[in-house]
Amino acid sequence: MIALLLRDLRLAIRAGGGFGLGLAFFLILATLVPLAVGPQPDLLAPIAPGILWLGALLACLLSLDRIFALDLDDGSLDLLATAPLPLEGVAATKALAHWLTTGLPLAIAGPALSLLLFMPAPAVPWLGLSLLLGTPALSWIGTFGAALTVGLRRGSLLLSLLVLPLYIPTLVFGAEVVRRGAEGLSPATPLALLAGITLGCIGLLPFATAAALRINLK
Amino acid sequence: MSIWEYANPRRFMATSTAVLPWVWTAAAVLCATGLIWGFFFTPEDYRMGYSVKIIYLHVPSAFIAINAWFMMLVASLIWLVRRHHVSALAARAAAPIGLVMTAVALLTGAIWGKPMWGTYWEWDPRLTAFLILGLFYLGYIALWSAIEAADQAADLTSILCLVGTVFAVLSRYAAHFWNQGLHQGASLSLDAEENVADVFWLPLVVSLAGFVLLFIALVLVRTRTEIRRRRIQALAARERLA
Amino acid sequence: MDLGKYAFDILLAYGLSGILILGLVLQSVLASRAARKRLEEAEK
Amino acid sequence: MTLTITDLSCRRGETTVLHGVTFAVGAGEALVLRGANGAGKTTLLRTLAGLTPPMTGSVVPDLCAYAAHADGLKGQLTVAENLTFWAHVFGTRDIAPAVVAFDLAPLLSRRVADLSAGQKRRAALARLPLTGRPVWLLDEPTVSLDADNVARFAAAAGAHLAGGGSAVIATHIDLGLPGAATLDVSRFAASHAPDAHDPFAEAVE
Repeated sequence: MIALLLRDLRLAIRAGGGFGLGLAFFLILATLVPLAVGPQPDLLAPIAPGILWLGALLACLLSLDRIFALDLDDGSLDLLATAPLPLEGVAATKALAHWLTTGLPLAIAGPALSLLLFMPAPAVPWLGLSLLLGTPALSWIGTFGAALTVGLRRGSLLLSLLVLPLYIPTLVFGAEVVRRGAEGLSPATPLALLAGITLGCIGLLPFATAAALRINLK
Repeated sequence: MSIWEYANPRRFMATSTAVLPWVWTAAAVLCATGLIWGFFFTPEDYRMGYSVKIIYLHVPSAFIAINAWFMMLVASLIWLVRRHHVSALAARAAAPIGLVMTAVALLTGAIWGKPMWGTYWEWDPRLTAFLILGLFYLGYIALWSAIEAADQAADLTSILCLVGTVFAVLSRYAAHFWNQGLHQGASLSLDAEENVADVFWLPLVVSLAGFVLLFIALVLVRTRTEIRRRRIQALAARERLA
Repeated sequence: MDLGKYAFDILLAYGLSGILILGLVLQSVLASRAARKRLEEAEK
Repeated sequence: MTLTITDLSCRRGETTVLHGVTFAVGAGEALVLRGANGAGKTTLLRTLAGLTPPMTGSVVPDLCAYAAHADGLKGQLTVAENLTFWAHVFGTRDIAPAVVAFDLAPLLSRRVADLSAGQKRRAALARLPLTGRPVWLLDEPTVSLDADNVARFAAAAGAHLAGGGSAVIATHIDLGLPGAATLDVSRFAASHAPDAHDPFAEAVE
């Protein structure tokens, strides 16, 4: 599984791997929002937590359809399924690779971009922490969605339709952490709930993902 | 005789043919009674005025919208565990009904909300949860229609239904957490007196029963359609082989 | 009968819901008929 | 190691394609699958590989190494990286014997995307010995190989058989493998009679 992780990471950073696309999208979104709603700090500051979380979520969504589709096209997925690795492990590894190449950079870039949107200073560390805790759930859920739609033509649009509703709890709790941080309230409760969702996703979703993969490979 | 015999498509078709006219009739009678009773023969609520009449549509449709999903969940589980085709097809058949009922619940809620709360839409947790439920129905239906191989579609949508249920419940709590809301508590509970007065409650129960029967009738009809479509597919596949 | 000041809202709610639900019923029945016809042809 | 298959039914999608498949391949033996396009050669191989569950009968897991039409190679990685990856996945560590068998030494540090079709095919087949599994399942292994490369492949397959391995190969050309038996899969074509597993095989009303 470590070999699979390393291969996926290597593929992501080689030419054409798409590493950084999500990050670039995140940056563009943070630039476009002030252009659309106006540059006044009192306008941007209250919506900054929501915008940044939404941006992270959409940036995650961008690269989901690559998770399994490329491996299916070149036959790697068939071979992985016949390998002595449990398919659940393959699913979890794929999700981890996706998080390391998409979610983690977003969590690091988020606090920097929050300056562009005049987010109150006390909320900035909470944004970083909530993204760090929340984006794994996005990757794991997304991997599940990618497994459901892997064999389909025009699967990526359907993938968004399936995955976005599943992202709702993560988005709500994630953005709530930052909002409470900005208002000086204690974000402990939503933070704990966010961590709970992430743990649940990491622990349980690979089984559903593997089941979906098996059905699609039949 | 085991209940699973109805899971055989042939058996299901025969039984549903016999039962359907009765279910349709009962559904029509109960719906008509409940709605007409509610619409013409109930008094004004001291607080909400005549707008309370919307309750006879709003509550039953919301009830069906939620329970259609539970029915799909149970049917999906039966399909995954026991591989009864009719079960998977019934889950598929129920989804559009759930979606329409969600739409009706939201629509009547919005129209009712305008005179009561002064706004068509409010990001109230219950309303939000229903909107999210509608999104789940959409995704489920979209996945069904995207996959051509019928058994594969049944498998994948069943898994989506299981996972989706967990996330739908989570979303419900998330919505509640996120905004405490102004929707009143459930209007139907065992100690009904406390929530809704008898004059409103009786026609509501009748109309609720009517909606449940309407749901059953629709599920039966739509499942029959799905079974016939499967049979057409099977015939087409045999023709290709021959 | 007099529905008071909410008459429009009530009628709108009943009207739209009626359209949606009757539309669903109609669609279900028509689809069922179409499937039965196609199946009868296919079985021959 | 003998691969014994008894009364296997295979399906593609929801239709049973093959029925009552029975054969045995012993150590050092090869079985060549014949049959027209769509007869079910690929279906049989995927079932043997454990990808498609059989309708009846059973297959032994983790016995077979499967090589399909698709190469399973990543274009952005070098040949060495690709092979090392598959070696790790299957728990073997040494890629050297496979490199020798398929004569890949000069290509090791080239990106797979830059290889010719034949070279790519060779690199894909070199994955088979890396699995350390005794039975190779090969689906048209010689597609896009020229005569030289076919000979090279036949030699590698022969070495695998000589070492006590076995192979099931769907192919149209004669590889000249020693001890190769031929099996025509159309013998097992599922009859068009109603299928007991499919409740929609008979009229529903």
